Amino acid sequence: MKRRPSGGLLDRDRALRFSWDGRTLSGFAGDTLASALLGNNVSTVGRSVAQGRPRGVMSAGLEEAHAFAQIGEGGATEPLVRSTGVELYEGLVARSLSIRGVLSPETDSGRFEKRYAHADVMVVGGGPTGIAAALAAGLQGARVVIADEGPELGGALLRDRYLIDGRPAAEWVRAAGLMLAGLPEVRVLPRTTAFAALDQNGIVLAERVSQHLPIADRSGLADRRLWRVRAKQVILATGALERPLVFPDNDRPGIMLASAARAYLHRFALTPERIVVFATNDDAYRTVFDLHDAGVVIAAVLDARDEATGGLPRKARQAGFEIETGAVVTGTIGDQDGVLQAVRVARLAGGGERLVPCDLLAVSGGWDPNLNLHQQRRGATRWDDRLATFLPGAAVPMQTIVGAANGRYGLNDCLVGGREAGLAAAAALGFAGTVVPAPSAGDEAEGEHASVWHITAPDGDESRSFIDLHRDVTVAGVTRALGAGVRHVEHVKRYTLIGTGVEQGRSAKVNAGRAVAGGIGLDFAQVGVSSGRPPAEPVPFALLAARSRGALFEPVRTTPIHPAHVALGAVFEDAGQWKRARYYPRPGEGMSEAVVRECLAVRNGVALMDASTLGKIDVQGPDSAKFLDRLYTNRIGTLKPGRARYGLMCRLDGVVFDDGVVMRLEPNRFFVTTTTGNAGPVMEWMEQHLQTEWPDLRVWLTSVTEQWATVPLVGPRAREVLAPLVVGMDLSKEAFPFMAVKDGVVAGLPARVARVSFSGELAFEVSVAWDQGLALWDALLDAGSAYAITPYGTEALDVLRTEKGYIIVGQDTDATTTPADAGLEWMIAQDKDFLGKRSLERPAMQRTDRKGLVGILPDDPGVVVPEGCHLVADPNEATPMTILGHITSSFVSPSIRRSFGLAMVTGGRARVGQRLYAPMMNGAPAVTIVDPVFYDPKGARRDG
Amino acid sequence: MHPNEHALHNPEFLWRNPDPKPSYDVVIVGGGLHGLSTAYHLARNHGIKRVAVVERGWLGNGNAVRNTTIIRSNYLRDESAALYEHCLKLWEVWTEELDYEILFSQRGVLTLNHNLHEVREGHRGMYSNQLNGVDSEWLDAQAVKEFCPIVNTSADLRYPVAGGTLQRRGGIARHDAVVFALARAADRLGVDLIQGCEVTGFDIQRGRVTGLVTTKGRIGAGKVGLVGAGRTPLLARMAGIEVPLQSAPLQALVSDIVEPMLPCVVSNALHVYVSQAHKGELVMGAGRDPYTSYAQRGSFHILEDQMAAALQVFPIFGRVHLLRTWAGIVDVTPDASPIVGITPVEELYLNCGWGTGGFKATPGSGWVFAHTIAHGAPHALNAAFSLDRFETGALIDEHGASVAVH
Amino acid sequence: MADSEGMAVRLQSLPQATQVGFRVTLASQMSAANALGIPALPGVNRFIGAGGLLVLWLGPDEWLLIAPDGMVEWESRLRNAIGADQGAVVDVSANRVGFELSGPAARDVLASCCALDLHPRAFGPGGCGQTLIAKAQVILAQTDLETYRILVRPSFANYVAAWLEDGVAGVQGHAKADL
Amino acid sequence: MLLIRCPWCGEREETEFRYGGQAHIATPRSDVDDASWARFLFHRDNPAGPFAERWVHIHGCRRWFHIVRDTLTHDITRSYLPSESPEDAG
Ligand SMILES: Cc1cc2nc3c(=O)[nH]c(=O)nc-3n(C[C@H](O)[C@H](O)[C@H](O)COP(=O)(O)OP(=O)(O)OC[C@H]3O[C@@H](n4cnc5c(N)ncnc54)[C@H](O)[C@@H]3O)c2cc1C
Ligand SMILES: NC(=O)c1ccc[n+]([C@@H]2O[C@H](COP(=O)([O-])OP(=O)(O)OC[C@H]3O[C@@H](n4cnc5c(N)ncnc54)[C@H](O)[C@@H]3O)[C@@H](O)[C@H]2O)c1
Ligand SMILES: Cc1cc2nc3c(=O)[nH]c(=O)nc-3n(C[C@H](O)[C@H](O)[C@H](O)COP(=O)(O)O)c2cc1C
Ligand SMILES: [Zn+2]
Repeated sequence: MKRRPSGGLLDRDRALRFSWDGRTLSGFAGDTLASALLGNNVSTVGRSVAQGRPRGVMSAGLEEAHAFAQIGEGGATEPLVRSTGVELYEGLVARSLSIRGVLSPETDSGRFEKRYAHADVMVVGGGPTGIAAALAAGLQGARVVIADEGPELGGALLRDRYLIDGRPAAEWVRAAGLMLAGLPEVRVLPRTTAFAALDQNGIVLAERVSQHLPIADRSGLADRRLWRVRAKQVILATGALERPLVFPDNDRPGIMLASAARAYLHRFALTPERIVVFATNDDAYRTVFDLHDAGVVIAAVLDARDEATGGLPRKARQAGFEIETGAVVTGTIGDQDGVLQAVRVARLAGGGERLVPCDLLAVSGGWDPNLNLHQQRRGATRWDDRLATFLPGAAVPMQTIVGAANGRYGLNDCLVGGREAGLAAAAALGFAGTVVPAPSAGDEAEGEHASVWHITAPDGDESRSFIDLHRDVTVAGVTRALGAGVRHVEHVKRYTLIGTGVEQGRSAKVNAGRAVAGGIGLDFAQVGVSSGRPPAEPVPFALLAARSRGALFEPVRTTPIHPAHVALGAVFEDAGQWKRARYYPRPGEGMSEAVVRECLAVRNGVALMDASTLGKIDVQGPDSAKFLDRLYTNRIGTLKPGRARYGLMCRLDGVVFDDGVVMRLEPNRFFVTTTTGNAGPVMEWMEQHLQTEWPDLRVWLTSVTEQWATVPLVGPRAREVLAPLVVGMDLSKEAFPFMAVKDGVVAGLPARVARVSFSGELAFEVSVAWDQGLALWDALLDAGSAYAITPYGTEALDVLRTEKGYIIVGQDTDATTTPADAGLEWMIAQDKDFLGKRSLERPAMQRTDRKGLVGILPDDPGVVVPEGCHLVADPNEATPMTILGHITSSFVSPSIRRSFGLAMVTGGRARVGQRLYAPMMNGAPAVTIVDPVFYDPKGARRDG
Repeated sequence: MHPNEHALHNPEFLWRNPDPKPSYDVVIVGGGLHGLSTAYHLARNHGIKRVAVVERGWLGNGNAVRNTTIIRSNYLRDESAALYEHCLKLWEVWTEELDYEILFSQRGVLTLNHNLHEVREGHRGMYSNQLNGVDSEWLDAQAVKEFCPIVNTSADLRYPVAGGTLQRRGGIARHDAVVFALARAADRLGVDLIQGCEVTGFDIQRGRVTGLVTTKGRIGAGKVGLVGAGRTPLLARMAGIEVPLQSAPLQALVSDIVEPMLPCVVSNALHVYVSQAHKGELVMGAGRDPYTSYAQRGSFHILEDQMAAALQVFPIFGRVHLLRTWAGIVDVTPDASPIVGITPVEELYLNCGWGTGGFKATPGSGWVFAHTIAHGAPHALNAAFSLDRFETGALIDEHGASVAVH
Repeated sequence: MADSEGMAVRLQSLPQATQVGFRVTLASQMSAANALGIPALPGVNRFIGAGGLLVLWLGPDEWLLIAPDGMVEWESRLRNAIGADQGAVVDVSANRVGFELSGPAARDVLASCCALDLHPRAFGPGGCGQTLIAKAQVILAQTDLETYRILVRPSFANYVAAWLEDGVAGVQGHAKADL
Repeated sequence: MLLIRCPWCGEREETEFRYGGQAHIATPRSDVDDASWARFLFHRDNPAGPFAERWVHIHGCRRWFHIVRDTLTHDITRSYLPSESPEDAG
């Protein structure tokens, strides 16, 4: 095509250079990549996927089925971008694609952000219909969002020469745009595509914020923005998409949609020399008029209909154009590069062919309302004979479809329909404001649309008659599918791949359905088209992730003592979202050395750890004890104020859910701790039962996990370290025994002190207000310095508690473990009901061959058998072997100076004394099954 | 492979489109993968000639064409490992047996572990797999990088990659081709595939099923197998059986096609799994929606979260485009293991509950279910997967193996 | 945290305060209000500021009192007013920290990470809600036309601040991508 | 992606809630037989159509409540308190 010296919606003062496959070309501001290529006489923009045929630009918008390019450089390289939607910018780098996109490993500096928005009325589409709708609703005072994928409002009016109120439509668009901009509650979003329609009128938009700007001007701006709109009413004014026709060699560069030919003229000032127009409906006659007026030779006007009686054909005849009705294109001829040179023309009724030379063939097979968003909501469609297409069927609640999207192709219809929809949507929400008169346009009487879609190849070879240009699927391909016995369009899609490309069958689906119907002699209305799904337009992954990347991806939760751990050089582990200190290596130490040192400090001296991540729940009310008795497997109600008890909870199915310490602070007030991972779930579980099962109980819960920072001070010297820090708190064994709780003051801080111990050593667990946690830590460290107080981490804790045979829920247990399996049958109160108890009575829960917790001692005391290893009786058995259980915790114990661990094995403690093997790729170490308590079985140290 | 080439593998003939006969020895309800596989094995392994598959829509319209096609057998429990490994062995011979290029590709399934807990569980699974004769190996972060260089193994990540377990024999197959291949194979063995035929009721006399009420009329049946996946609760209710299932949406998505770069990579902690289909599109899945639904669409926030998660592991995918999303309705059991066996109704058999992970089971599911139907009693491989385990409490918990569903 | 000073929006940390959570039966709600010197406890999605106190609705039987730092006596005062059998009162002063986001663009910043409709027709001064900022639960209260308070658990504070700062950078046009 | 009306706080995005499964399931006495207990633990209705279900406004007011949602369309027709029955709710 050639660029005309003037005209179009281009800024001729701003010439832009861009690169195409390494060549530097130029265009103007206002161009798309597609129009700029056409303006540079690049008619072949890529090769077809399967057959390698040359392909050009076939549309000027959303219909595009072939002209996809790879754009950008480095980390911003974006594959498969529709070149009819890429606005040209200075320095744009674009490449034609060799089938697949190529990704860049470089870092992408583009910012993709997200915005939530709420609207009374969301209007999708900024053509005449959408503008009229937004204006009407906006003037009523409604909160309106209107989005259009183009750079400016106008839709079809930008490509056509309509009059509104007797003046060029562009003037109305401009005036309406100004009015919209002046309404404070209206948000106009150009360059914004609605790509997903969700339940309850959630509309998701992709805004191109800076993609059209030269790279240098983008800094500080988002590349794209994801809008999550919730709208009370949605108006779909998404227009209609023109449909191509199927005939031999219908895929050459130089063949384009009739409306696209007008768009390239009116928007981009591009014209061919000689054009053939081939249509099945009236609208394509606008192409005849407009291109003729622009000086293009109209080589032929072919109308597949037997008669063309609508207003536009009549006008064309009056203007002296020769219209051939019942005439069709039966083939095309290309030059050595495959670019269109001439078309073969014949009458549908038969007879000879003639050749008509031309450099552009404009085709129009009719119009398909753009209903992807409606289909995403599972909105129905129905076949319409007169327009030979699918129109919206039953409405989706709170959603209206208007204008060309609703099969109303007259501009006046669009303007009136849009305005009425806008008014109705606002009125439904109770708005009553200014009503401006409707603009009007004189609509031509529209003739019927022919249902012709395919011109049979005169030589019977349908392998060059393309239905899906993107996936290179032809009529022959569909025929082959039908021959295989396939009947349903969805099967045809999957057999041929029609509609599975980037354009998702927008231009191919209806013709594919027709091919199927024709092939098996069924009514097309019944055959239908394959389904539409989100997104309506492809969007980059990064847009959906938006800012949820890097530091914003997910919270890193830390305790108030975290800075101290960092300063001590702690190595951290992730426990859910928390960071916990795993161990504190000193110079020259690896993990095992550090852990041994930390363990020994606990056992022989004094040590402290940060246990602030434990979940904490304050339980108050006269029925608290009754409530906790229903939750825990063991009795809580008998607990005396000032005392604590280890508690265990099951799920309803009897599986161990969580464990923790329950403290009774006052007769009607408890303080419950949970494992770090279950802080939320236990709170929810409790709240759920109070609200839904036992609303009669007067119990109130408050999550206080982050009200309290907790530091266990542990070891035989703990009492000595703590003593000088407390005032009026008797720490003696008699006054403050194991499992007692006291409120008081520690290091000048209001504190709660509990004699609980997970390590089996003398321990005082001190809790203070969260924001005083660090002060407490420092004070304890300070007070302990004379005793070589040692911070210890979760790894040492794990060793210490394993020595005591204490389980960690989720490590030594899994989703099948009952309390008895975990060796905690003593915690099951027989004389009360609790959640999960009934499930424990089922036969499979009572079997004696269930897995049970045991200890293991490897034969070789220097070998730590890895956690997760499975145990068998016969290490030489062929696979599949008879697996008896697995090792759940496994360490070296500094206290018993050898490797040891815990395991779950069938039969549990009945196997004590047996020798089992842990086969791995490199050997099968033997272990002896022992009782799971390795250290201080009587608990004398803990109680000390 | 060339993006369109696999369409060319489709053979000239797939199936007849017969009208239903008045009665069959066995009628299979549900023309998904498991229904087709059952019918095929009834004819192939048990010589039962008069078999029909009745399908309310088109063959495969349910989860068969919606799944992300990950195939592996590295399940935790012994019963599961035996069953899924049986399936994997069949996959290894299926292209030949079915005489159809189903593009089974053993490119490996790598499950990433991000924290100590996951590493421990990963090892537990690996060791149990090895003893069960299922291949599984541990890769540390460095080996992960070598196996799949585009995985981000940087220690700065919120959830850095600590390592992972790899099943090299795992992989993918072309889902549509498997539907076509099985349907063709069953059709060749004389099975009537009756599409557009919805079962709306059962003839049950004195506790025994004798036929089906369908939208194509009554069809007599000596035995009936229910293989309705997500719609099983609706079917079971018609037959008066209660099933412990939840029907919930599970989404998946594909990108436009990019240069090949990827085996199958799963991250449970991040709730995302990615593979690359033969054409070159990235295929990605995430968690299921929590609620009951038959609407075949999922929630958008799951997409957003899964993209954020995917870009943690694969920052290179930032500008790849989301091309299409969809959802299937999966039949989830309380223990994440299937139910394959007899029911309280005589000669009515049930195969369901494969939930988010039954594609990989297609060959073996049909194999054992055909056995169960033919003999009126389960095969050793599916004996534990009975309906009554929910009453006795003998569940086969596989939640760990299917945290991120695939 | 550094204050983000810019054209249209400002984010700062709020000083420490006494916070007391209370859950109370219908029967004792008036007594609680009397003790707080307000005519009634605030209703759904609202808060009341009176005499240096803020009382925020958190749920149908749950409110949060925010008083100047150090006024711990509010815990016992409220407990006495409510009565031991009619509810629970808990000192939660350390359980949440606060931010204030103010300026004409404050609402836009929140729209980058919070799905709540904060349009004056839907929310406005006196509005209060528990909701999410990105993945963190917060209490959001609007104190005047252009000022919001955000209360969040301390372990989520850095994360929420990072989101808000990113939102501020976004509206101020000096955003970074920093992945 | 649902928009759910909490009977207390009003309409909020699905992400603020947690699903609680079928509503109006009574906990049986603990002396029922294993079959009835299994039914209570595991069997839910899964209707294709309106379904009364429980949700909790976990990131908001933390109240449990019920809605009636159509499992075919995801349309939500009612939102009501646990103390109400699906019929008498408005
Ligand atoms: C998004 C997604 C991703 C998945 N990813 C994987 C994966 O990576 N790996 C894996 O192994 N598994 C995966 N799965 C699971 C897998 O798809 C299913 O477990 C498996 O396909 C179920 O078996 P099916 O193919 O027989 O089911 P379906 O194809 O659903 O078959 C059931 C059939 O029964 C028919 N039917 C129902 N009711 C009636 C009736 N009344 N009358 C007649 N016919 C009826 C249905 O129409 C349907 O065709 C995934 C599933 C989904 C949804
Ligand atoms: N006579 C005919 O046969 C015929 C056929 C079709 C259209 N028309 C003319 O076209 C015009 C139709 O007006 P209209 O306003 O209904 O449609 P339109 O085509 O003018 O406008 C629709 C707008 O919606 C945009 N859009 C579509 N999908 C979108 C999405 N998902 N997100 C964002 N934007 C999206 C498009 O870019 C376009 O700008 C009238 O002038 C009519 O006369 C005539
Ligand atoms: C492994 C796999 C790969 C797919 N690849 C594509 C693809 O390249 N293009 C496409 O449009 N759809 C692809 N799909 C999705 C299907 O088009 C379709 O969405 C899916 O089968 C569900 O059907 P429905 O969307 O009609 O409900 C793929 C699906 C699967 C399971
Ligand atoms: Zn609420």
